[in-house]
Amino acid sequence: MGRFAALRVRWGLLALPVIAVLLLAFGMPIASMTANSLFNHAGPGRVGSNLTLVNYINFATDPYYLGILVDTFALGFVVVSICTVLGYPVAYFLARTHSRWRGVLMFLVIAPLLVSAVIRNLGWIPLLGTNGFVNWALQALGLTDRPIALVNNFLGVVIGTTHALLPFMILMLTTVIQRINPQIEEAAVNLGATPWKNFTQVVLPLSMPGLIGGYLIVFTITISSYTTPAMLGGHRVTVMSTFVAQQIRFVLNYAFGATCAVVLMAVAIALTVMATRQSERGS
Amino acid sequence: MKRLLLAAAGLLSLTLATTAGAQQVTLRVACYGGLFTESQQKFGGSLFSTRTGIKIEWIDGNPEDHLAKLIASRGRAAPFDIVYLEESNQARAAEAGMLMKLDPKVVTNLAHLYPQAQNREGYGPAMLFWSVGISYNAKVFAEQGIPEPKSWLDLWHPKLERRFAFPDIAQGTATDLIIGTARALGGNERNTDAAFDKLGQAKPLYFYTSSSDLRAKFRAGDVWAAVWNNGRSWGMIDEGFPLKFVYPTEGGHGKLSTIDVVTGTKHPKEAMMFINQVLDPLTQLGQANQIPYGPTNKLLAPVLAAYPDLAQKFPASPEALEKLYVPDVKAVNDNYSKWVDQWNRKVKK
Amino acid sequence: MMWTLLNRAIIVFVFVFLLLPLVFVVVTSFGDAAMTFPPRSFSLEWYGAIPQPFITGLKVSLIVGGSTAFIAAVVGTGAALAITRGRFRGLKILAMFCLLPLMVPSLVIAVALFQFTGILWDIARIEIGGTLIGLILGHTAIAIPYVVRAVIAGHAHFDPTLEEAALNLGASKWRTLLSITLPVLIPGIVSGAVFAFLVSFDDVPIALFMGGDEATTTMPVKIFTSIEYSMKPDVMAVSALVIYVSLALMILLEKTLGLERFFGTGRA
Amino acid sequence: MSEVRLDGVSRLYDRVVAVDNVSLTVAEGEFLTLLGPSGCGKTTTLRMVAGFITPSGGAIYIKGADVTRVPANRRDTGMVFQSYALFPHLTVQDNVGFGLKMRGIRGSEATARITEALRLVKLEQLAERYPRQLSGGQQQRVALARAVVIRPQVLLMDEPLGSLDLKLRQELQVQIRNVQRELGITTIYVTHDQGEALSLSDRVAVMRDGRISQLDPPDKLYSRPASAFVANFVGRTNLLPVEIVGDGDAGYHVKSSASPDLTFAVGTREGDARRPGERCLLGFRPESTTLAPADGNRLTARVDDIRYFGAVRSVALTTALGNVMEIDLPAGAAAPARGDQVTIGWRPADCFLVPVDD
Repeated sequence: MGRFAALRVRWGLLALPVIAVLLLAFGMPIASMTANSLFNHAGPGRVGSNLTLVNYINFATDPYYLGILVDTFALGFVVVSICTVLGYPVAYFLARTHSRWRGVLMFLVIAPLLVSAVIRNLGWIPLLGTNGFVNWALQALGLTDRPIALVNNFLGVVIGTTHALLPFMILMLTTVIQRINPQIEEAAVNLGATPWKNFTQVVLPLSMPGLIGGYLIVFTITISSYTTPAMLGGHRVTVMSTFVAQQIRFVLNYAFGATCAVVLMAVAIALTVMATRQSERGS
Repeated sequence: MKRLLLAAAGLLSLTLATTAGAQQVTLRVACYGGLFTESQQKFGGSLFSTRTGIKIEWIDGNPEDHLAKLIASRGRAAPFDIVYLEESNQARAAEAGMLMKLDPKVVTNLAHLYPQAQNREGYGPAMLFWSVGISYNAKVFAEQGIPEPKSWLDLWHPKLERRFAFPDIAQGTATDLIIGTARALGGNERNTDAAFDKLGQAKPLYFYTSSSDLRAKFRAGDVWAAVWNNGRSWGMIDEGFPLKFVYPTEGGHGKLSTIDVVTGTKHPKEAMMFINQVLDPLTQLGQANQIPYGPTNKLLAPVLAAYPDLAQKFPASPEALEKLYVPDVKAVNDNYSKWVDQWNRKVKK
Repeated sequence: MMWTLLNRAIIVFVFVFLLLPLVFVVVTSFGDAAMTFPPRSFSLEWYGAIPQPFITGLKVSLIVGGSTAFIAAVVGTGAALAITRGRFRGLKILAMFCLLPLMVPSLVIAVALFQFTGILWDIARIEIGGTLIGLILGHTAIAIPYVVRAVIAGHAHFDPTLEEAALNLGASKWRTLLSITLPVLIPGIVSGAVFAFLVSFDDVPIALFMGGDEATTTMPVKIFTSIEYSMKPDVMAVSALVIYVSLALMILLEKTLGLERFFGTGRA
Repeated sequence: MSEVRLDGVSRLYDRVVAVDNVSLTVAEGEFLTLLGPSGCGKTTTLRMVAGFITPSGGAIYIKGADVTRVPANRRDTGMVFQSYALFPHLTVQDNVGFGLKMRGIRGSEATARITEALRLVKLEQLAERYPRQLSGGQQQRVALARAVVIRPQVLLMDEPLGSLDLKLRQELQVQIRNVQRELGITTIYVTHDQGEALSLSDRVAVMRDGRISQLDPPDKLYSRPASAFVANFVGRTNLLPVEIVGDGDAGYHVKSSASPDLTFAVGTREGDARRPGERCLLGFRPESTTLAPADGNRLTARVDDIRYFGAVRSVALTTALGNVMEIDLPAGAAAPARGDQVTIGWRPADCFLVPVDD
């Protein structure tokens, strides 16, 4: 850390603006919401004045609520896994290619981010419908003989979320793979490693730190995403964010909505801390 | 002659005064959005602005979100001056003290509304009537040999599995589905356990929140039937789509859309003037012609009688309204959070 | 061989997958109905018929997105420098705090922030709900993590001797910071700012709660609320317009500065 | 039987020729160096042997088998990279053992071979370390051990000492040569450092613009370069434009092109026969030149500058013919002063003729 000692600046002071903005726009609001979770529900839109843990006890003792948490994490893991499997070859290609189309392809990767999530999901709904384009294409290719339920269920949420987060994963992985000296891979191949072995024994372990970073960002965004589960799940899929939205927007149970939000937040933070520790230990 | 001149001068100065004074006044109106906001502006807002010089700004959103905002703001600084709600959210907003009672001297059109449209406690009235029933694709039903739906329970027909849509619990229409099912099974608003068991066995394609999305699914052939409202159904029928909108034998549901002044507004009088405009026969007729929801101003009855093609699309008279079942809003609100919970656990899966 | 083929298949699939909804938006913007693909007939009429509120919404989105990107870039860069170079207690907590908004659903932030504006009003008579400032503040909170991450990543290869050289040549520390340190960090800052803009441009929940009148209704919110009642290809036309503009902007950036540095993945 | 044979191998990049019709043969146990300036195609040639680049034309044989289309991981070559290319996530012994693992060699045999390879490069005690804990020289020794432990048919080295300092480079040269001799392993070595090429190799192929200019043992390359390019690239050379006058048993007689009165004797007949009247370049090395010679070829010159190098003094001169030249004098000998007029000379046996055309 002393590497930048030459410039005698009190770096800590530069953090003051960010602390101010985040406290005002995030820290204090979340804190007051967390406080809400510790009081009883006193009717629509009213938080009571009795300090209690009853909201947390309700959450922890009801298999239904715990099930939502489990489903949320299942969604996170599925999306992260698909993003990795699909994103890795693309990231590897982008990191290693010398094609002059690389810039264009890079742009195509982030292009979906330029379209509002609302529009993207609107685009998916008819594409994935029973009589939609994708089902038509699958049947024309002879891959299936009857329409597959691609939307209005868990699968639809997975497709939409994967689509939204794949660009993040690809960008992250491309950065990491680029930092791996290509000669290291050549050395492995030269020593007899097949492409698969080269991947599993050399490239993958070396991209691990970045992969963990990408995992975290995709995972946390997935478990907290709202628009896509709401639009592509056909309101059949309940994840923590849609449940929180329902409690706060429709049931107007601020106390319990806050409780669920705090639980989600706490678990996400705990996971991040664990993963960061793990990757620090690994390197 | 002198008196006439004086009166004219007084009227002129009054007009000038309102116009000059109104330069600063902008009313923020929370409405439903899209085509509905467009027609409210076209037939109400622009007329109102021309007459009074008061500017209208539309804030679009679901009634549920408007209510959430109202409740969250708790009257500190009103997020908007006027709000379009549904009967059930109106009751909740009123209970929370977020709505103002109207002054019949300003909202003179209140006197011309059907009694069903009046609010007993003096809050905003219903600005239109609409109804909930079953919409289905008659062409596909005939091809597939599915009998025309007569009861709410006919949506459970095996051939309709994954081919029909239910409203999501976030939609006001979902409460009609719950109550309708309960009544078909011998229950009512306060006795819905059997209905939830039955709803839990249903296999809908999905639960919709957006009417536009449902429309598209009807068009694409993904959805063959849905519990839907009259206005949007007739919109499709008028386009030539082979849709039919029917009331089940247990009775279609009558529904009210309300308009209110928000507590804490800086311009209560102007807001009430605007509501008066919305209740104006001209505005109501324009609205009914654009999206077929029923006017609540009884002065329009003779006009509608002259246009039966239009009048058939909505409850156009108290008699028509009386044929519909109007659920007890208090029971709905009392049970709402319990229903959401049961819906989550039993229906949504 | 199988491996190579599978790889290529995945790459092609990913690009098709990523672009399909975009193609859908562009194609249907010329079509006859918003939710039919492929359309049965084509026309340009929807581009002429984009309703004024969408255009206003687009302007609001650009103002909010631009301001968010700017503020987030400024305060985020400061935070990143403090995290990478500072030596003080609570450094790790600061780093965690800066990334925290990523882990909280933006809907939760939206509701919390909206409720908090009431408290702020009670305490200080400051009204930020329903104002542009409130909206920008909310978006800045969710955009800061992206800037901090990008700048920290860009800082990883910073050569401290550059600054030593500048000081050695007689530059003051502030001069060095402005004319050496920041320019070297620019790619990271810009890529962070681009992400910040995208985050703001894409957000619905915060804009829904913090927005109020026309001047604070962003385009996504306008679209989100209008589709309940109507879904015409004009929604697609305005979205397609956004795609064209960003495409043109990206091509311009590529021609002038090179695109790669903006994604923080440029080759060494 | 030859270990490695390149038969008319070419490689194009976007229609630019990087390697142009290169043919060469490396004998079993031979240490062959590809030497040339950057961009001459030497690394491309080596990487084609390794299989990282597919030739655009021609064929490559290892032990008589055509491997032109064989993927790199099945070629059985061991490569040492300039950047070391050690696996940063593996320890020294796991790095060395990587190739064995790929070949399914495990257990005690693998352990024994890893130990043996590390002993060969004198790094047994560092087996548990990670590459980042090693110095550059140690890392390159690990890379060498990693390449030889699999007992490849060919050892390929791509400027392995390029990023090391001079002293370390010299130490490692000795170590590389020792390991190569001890294992008798056929080696192709790429470098741009002529000293390294001459001291290590059995034969050196000098490359230029994608072609082999000359392929000879180091002593022959140095004393009888085949072209002005080789003469200049391998060591320092003084060149004079000359014309063949006569052709005798002992060699040629030539006259200066600039001053026909000046004639020189060249005591070599190697290469193509040269006819009288043919123009070529007369070359001689700075260190084969003396001051005030008793006999042999002579030339008068003015001293421009003198530099001291310890073992020798290097004297820069302008000759009567106008050429700028350089000669080395033993440090102990009497040194001329700047501006002096001197006569320099060299023996006919110490000079050579190269064509003018390049």
